[in-house]
Amino acid sequence: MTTLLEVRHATTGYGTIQVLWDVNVTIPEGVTVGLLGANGSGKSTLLRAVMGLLPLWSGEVLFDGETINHWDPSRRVRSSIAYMSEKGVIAALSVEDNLRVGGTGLAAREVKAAIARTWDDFPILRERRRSPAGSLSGGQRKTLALAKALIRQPRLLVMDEPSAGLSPILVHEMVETLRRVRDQYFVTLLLAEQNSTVLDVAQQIVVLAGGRKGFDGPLDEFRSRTDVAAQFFGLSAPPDVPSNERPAND
Amino acid sequence: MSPPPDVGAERLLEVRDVTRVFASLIAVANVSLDVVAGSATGLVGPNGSGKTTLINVISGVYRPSGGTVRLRGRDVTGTASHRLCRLGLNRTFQIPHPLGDLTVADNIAVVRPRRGATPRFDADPLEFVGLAAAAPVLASRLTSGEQKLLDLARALASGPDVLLVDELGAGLSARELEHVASLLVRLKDAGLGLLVVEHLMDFLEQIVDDVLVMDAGAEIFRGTLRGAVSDPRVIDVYLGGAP
Amino acid sequence: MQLFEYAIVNGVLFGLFYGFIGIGLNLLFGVMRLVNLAHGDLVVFGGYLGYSLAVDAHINSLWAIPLSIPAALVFGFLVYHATVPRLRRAVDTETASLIVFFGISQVLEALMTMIYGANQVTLPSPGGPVSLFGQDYPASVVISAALSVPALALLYLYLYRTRIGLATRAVMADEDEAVASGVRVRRVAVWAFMIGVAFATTAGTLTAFMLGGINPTTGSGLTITAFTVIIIGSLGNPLGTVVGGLLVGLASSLSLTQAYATEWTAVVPYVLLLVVVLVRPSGLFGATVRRA
Amino acid sequence: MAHRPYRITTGLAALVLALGGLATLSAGSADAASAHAKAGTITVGTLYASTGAYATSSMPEYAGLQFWAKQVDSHGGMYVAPLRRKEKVKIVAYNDQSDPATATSLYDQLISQNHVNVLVADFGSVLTAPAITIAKDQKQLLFDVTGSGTSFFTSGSNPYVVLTSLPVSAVWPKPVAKLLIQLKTKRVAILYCQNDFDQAQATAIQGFLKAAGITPVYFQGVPTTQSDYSTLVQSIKATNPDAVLELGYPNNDIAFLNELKATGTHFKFVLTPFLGQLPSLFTQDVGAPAVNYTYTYAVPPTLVINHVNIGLGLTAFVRQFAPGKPSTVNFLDVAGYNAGLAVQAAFAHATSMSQLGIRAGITAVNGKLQTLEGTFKVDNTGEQLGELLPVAQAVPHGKGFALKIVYPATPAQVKMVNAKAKYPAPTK
Amino acid sequence: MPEDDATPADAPPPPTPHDAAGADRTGRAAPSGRIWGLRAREGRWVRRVVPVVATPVLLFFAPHVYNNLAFLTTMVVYVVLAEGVNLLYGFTGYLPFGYVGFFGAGAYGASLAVVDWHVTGLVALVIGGLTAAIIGLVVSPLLRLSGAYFALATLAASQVLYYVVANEPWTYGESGMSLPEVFGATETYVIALVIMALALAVTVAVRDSRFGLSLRAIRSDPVSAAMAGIDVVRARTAAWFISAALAGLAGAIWAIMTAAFYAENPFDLTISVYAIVFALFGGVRTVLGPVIGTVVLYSLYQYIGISNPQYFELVYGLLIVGLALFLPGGLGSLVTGSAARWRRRRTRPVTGALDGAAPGGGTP
Repeated sequence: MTTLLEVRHATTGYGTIQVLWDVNVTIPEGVTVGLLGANGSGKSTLLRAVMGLLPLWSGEVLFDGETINHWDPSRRVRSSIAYMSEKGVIAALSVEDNLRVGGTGLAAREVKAAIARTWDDFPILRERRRSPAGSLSGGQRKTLALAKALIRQPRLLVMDEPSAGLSPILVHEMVETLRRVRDQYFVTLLLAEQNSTVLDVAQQIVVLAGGRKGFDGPLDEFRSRTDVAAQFFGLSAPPDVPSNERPAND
Repeated sequence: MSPPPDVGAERLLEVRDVTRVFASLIAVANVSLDVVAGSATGLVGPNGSGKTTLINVISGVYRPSGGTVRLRGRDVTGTASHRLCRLGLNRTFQIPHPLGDLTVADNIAVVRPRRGATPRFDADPLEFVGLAAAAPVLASRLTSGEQKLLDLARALASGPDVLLVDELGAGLSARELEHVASLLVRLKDAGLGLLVVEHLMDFLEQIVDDVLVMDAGAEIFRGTLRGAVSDPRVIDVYLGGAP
Repeated sequence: MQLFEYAIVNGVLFGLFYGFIGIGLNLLFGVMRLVNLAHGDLVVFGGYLGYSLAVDAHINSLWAIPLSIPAALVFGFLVYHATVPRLRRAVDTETASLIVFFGISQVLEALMTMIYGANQVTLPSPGGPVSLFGQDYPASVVISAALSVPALALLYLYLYRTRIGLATRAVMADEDEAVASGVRVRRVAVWAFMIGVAFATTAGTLTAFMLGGINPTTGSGLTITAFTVIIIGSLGNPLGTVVGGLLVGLASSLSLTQAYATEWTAVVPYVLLLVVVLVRPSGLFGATVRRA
Repeated sequence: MAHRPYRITTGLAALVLALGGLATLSAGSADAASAHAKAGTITVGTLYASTGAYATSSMPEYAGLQFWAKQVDSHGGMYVAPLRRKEKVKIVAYNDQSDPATATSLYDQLISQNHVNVLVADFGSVLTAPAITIAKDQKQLLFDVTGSGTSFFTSGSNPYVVLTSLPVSAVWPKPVAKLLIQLKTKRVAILYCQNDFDQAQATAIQGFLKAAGITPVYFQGVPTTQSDYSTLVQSIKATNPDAVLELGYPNNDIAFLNELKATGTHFKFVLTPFLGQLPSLFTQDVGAPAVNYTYTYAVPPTLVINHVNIGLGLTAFVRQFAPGKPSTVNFLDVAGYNAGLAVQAAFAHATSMSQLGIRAGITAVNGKLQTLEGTFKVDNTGEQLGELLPVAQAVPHGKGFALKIVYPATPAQVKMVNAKAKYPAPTK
Repeated sequence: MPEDDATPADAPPPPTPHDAAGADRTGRAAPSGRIWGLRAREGRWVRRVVPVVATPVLLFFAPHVYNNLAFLTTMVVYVVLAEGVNLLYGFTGYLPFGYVGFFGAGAYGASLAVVDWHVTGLVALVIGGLTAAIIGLVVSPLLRLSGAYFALATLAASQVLYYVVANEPWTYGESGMSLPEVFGATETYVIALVIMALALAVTVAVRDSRFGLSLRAIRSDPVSAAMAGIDVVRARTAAWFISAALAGLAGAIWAIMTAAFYAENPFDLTISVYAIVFALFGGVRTVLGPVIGTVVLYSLYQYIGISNPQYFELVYGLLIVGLALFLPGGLGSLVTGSAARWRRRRTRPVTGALDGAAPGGGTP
């Protein structure tokens, strides 16, 4: 299995506030990785760093073995790393325009084909193609966000809380959709979640707590170790590290 | 809400049938609860279940679309935040809201203390939370954990009876959580009434007497925390089926 | 009744022109939150270009419209790179841009005075009166309004029928999400800036017609008119600008027909602006309410 | 609370530095002043506007004044009575860029730093207003060229201001009213701009007409910044007037005439004030055919006055001021020159070199001075009463137009073609 | 969606760690103990009194250096305006483009009091200040707006006021205002200096008072400020009134100095723009920043205006562009910025609060 994405010693934060402390994550091609952690554990921050939306204070992001630290977000997106943010859609634009924004930089013909494919894969979107994305229901928005991220058939799809705000039934549907998408689009998924249901889709689990990496291993092992599960639910402490150190380069 | 821990304990906050609607979304639907002096109530629920909205309505950030809020028997529905603060209700924020351009000391100094009533808790707030050494530092230079403590200290500086604690624990390490939990317990012991929004169950367990579980804006359970984690409905919506 | 009809048609003609003046400004604000106080001066610069063509080169001043576009694009490109990246990094982009563009407006006024002198200049009328609905209107006004329509249509086509236009709308609606979708914001911004400047200069020749003439200080008044129009129609909403322009044009024109109101004509746009921002702070077509 | 005393210290240091800068600045201007105020010269301080709203009018006035100084110096200077000898004239001038606040400071600069002998104001009421105050405050004689604001001359006797050109706007339009009465017009429409100059004229004409039993059918003010006259013209047309008076600044007059031209609107009688002052600007911006039959005030150089007892007659002035290009000379050039003549007369009859002594020179020649603008006569507030302002009409002349005096009949000393008013105006 | 469970990623984007523009916003630790031979208590006294007294005194002697009182008085008037902008923009974050409206209101209030009611000069000044404050009350609903909307709405309001004054006969709108001599030129200058001292004192008071602290809290985070018991609307409105009254006083003394003017003069929009540029150039949220900004730029304005009028606007425009781009914090940031950098190297606040080792005192 080749390594698709590798995060080495990622350290970053906002302003003077450090959020991530030396996080290492390796994602092999074809393996769905679930990034779990409570609110504020640094999941979104790690994903933003992977996408180049937040510069690293130190550390490295490698894609296909090549460092991409100096790539801006659009270059990363165009180089097969798609991103589905928690918001995921541009509310003021129509469904179809959202998909076309997702296809920015592709040839017009490819976008057309990709949108046609989307209508087949997600018929609900076709029905609402002219509606502004802001008028969609929560589940439809997530579907649109996913479809938008898939437009350019990425190799890696980075997802921030695909289940956030969805009711339990819709969460199950989302899990099914993710499974389908993974197989149909041959895409590697990296998803950040705090809803354990979504774990079902993952093969490897990485737990973040307090901006540091905790557990990192196969799903089965995660399931079998109650302490790890507890770590995620915050029912007991994650392995502790002093948290009052300042950013090294401040 | 649920029976108060001591018969005759002072009812500080009474929330009745509060509803808040955003455009077409019902964020909070007919929620009622009481906060009693010297007790802590936990408010739990999955993301987007309306916990923070409820806190925002109670603390005067939003006006409720329906229902009433009473503070020590006085109707304070829709009262502006700064008045509630002076009447003895304060809060912390899920994302800390430090006054970043001000020093830590000024963050406390800016608070208008309550007039009249004797505060239930009158220790130096910075010393209480352990930020005394940081007094001359700009608040924006604090770590996010420290900023959360500063939020707490600033809320305490107004001498509240009722303290709304919005996810103070999120993002803290175990040791930090322990420290924060002990602070909240001490506040409760001092006679404050706490309403604590939190995801972290064992953190809550150290503090609260009972919990109210919300989903999609509505109450789905009330009772003890142990009762909540074994309630099938709660497990279903909150943990989504559990691992 | 005849007078009323005249005022309505006249108001629409002027309204279209106001929309044209405002729209470039709104594009800049919508995409980058830049408050371009030099907009009116760019308009006047375009007007002087038309004047040069008419007086020095003896060709129709309307040629200034196509001829100024490449110059405006180059100018926009240069000014963008000199200022915008720094402005975007500022703590408060709106305020910082306001000051920088005030400085640029001073520079432009100085250059125009040096090149063209301080006197008012007028352009030769493009022809005799034009009859519309049975009444005669000055050809310069009718032609200016008529040229505003395709210009506005072109911007509409840019925004709604091109790929970069889609990206521009995405950035205007939600910059973060646009970035996350792979939109190159810088490229979008450069083009928006250059097109905004080009819209200003192309409106210039028409301004000399509409206002009877231009001088180097005409620009600051135009900037204020343009801001009034775009705030009424909502900042960041190009189509709202057209409606804002029509409203201002109609209200001003109608107030001139009322005996007691003629001396208050100049106040009409400002009153309109105040009413709109106080009653509906986001403007008539704004999605997000901006309150303190 | 944090303590940052170092800020004050550095702040004060910067303030001291800035004051030091001021000192350097003043040293620089002191140099300039001493360069100008050499012994054996009379210094005349003035302002001009090379940019901004008043540049069009200010620059020709300044050119006229400079021409006067050159003329005087080419004759070995002007006679200064108290010194009993001729002195060279030096003009010290600053650019106020049409900004009254800057003008205030610069007038002060002329007095306090350059110690000029007399002040000559910049063009128009707005830029003259600050000079009036300073002249009163600092008891400095001010020669006001064209600033005829109603408030300048009403506050009792003020010996420090002398208006050298044009009567104040409240008496100026009397001939217009008389002509309208003579032509038996009944329905008069008056559209004026809301500024001191135009408002005063409009009110004066309205008063004269009402006294003759004529109530204007249209009497409206518009902002001076008005540029869209289309709806206004339609409104006026709706009143079916016999005569239309548009009282504005040059830009307003031009915009109004252009609107008539563009819509092919024809009125029997149209008057605009600035056509007479700036005929070449109107030729350029409106075009001769559209200007034809428009009425205006006749001023030099249209009004040719050669019977003078100081300086050049009009014909000679035009020839020498712009050799070979007489058509470029306008009224404001004449007015600037005329201000110089007033200065010259004042010094020639001054009783002492004090400001009041110089003012006494004006009193000595008051009513006796014949210049290329006519009889120079001021009252004790400094208001100009003497100069003529007949009404003229533009009539076709070759490719262009000529201005012919239509009312009142020209006085003897004026060499000017009289004509009968063409009323109603023929359609063009 | 209401702000449930947002991750830090959704927080307003703070400046990146190495953002130069944000440098002066961080790291303001208080040096303690003796500084430059002054103990903290003395230092505080010096900080409060010296700017208020020393600045007018220094300027009082300026006529001995450069005896152009009209220039100096106008400059002092601009200092007052720049301090007023400082109060509004620096302390509350509102950029008042139409600030000139208050200036004009003060000018006309004072002038009409002199002309129609024949009051004495000092009473006229007070009336000027009050007129502006009343106008401030009338337009206070504009405080609901923010950013560019606020800036441009105030501009519109000032224009409406201008046209009212220019059109109405009772304001002598068309004939222009003409005042008898109220104060002599030197007297006028001294009074202007007193008004400036007042403006400086107000700024110092606001900076150091609980009210000023409240304003800074509001600017930093209105929601937190409200939870600290601050009446956000009232505090903002109070700052607005104070600022309006200062501009009114400035307008009044300007009117008395100018004596003859038209409505377009005191309502000239460039007055607002210059006051804002001067304040920002010197640095807002300091006391002396606006003073230095005004003295330097207005002197330069006069100097270039006299020596190189043809290049004046060009040079001035380029200067403003350069400053706004390369020195966004104003001249003051040269001083405070370097101090902040210096302090940041030295201070590393480690509170230990979260180590759980020493949970501080304070028994409930």
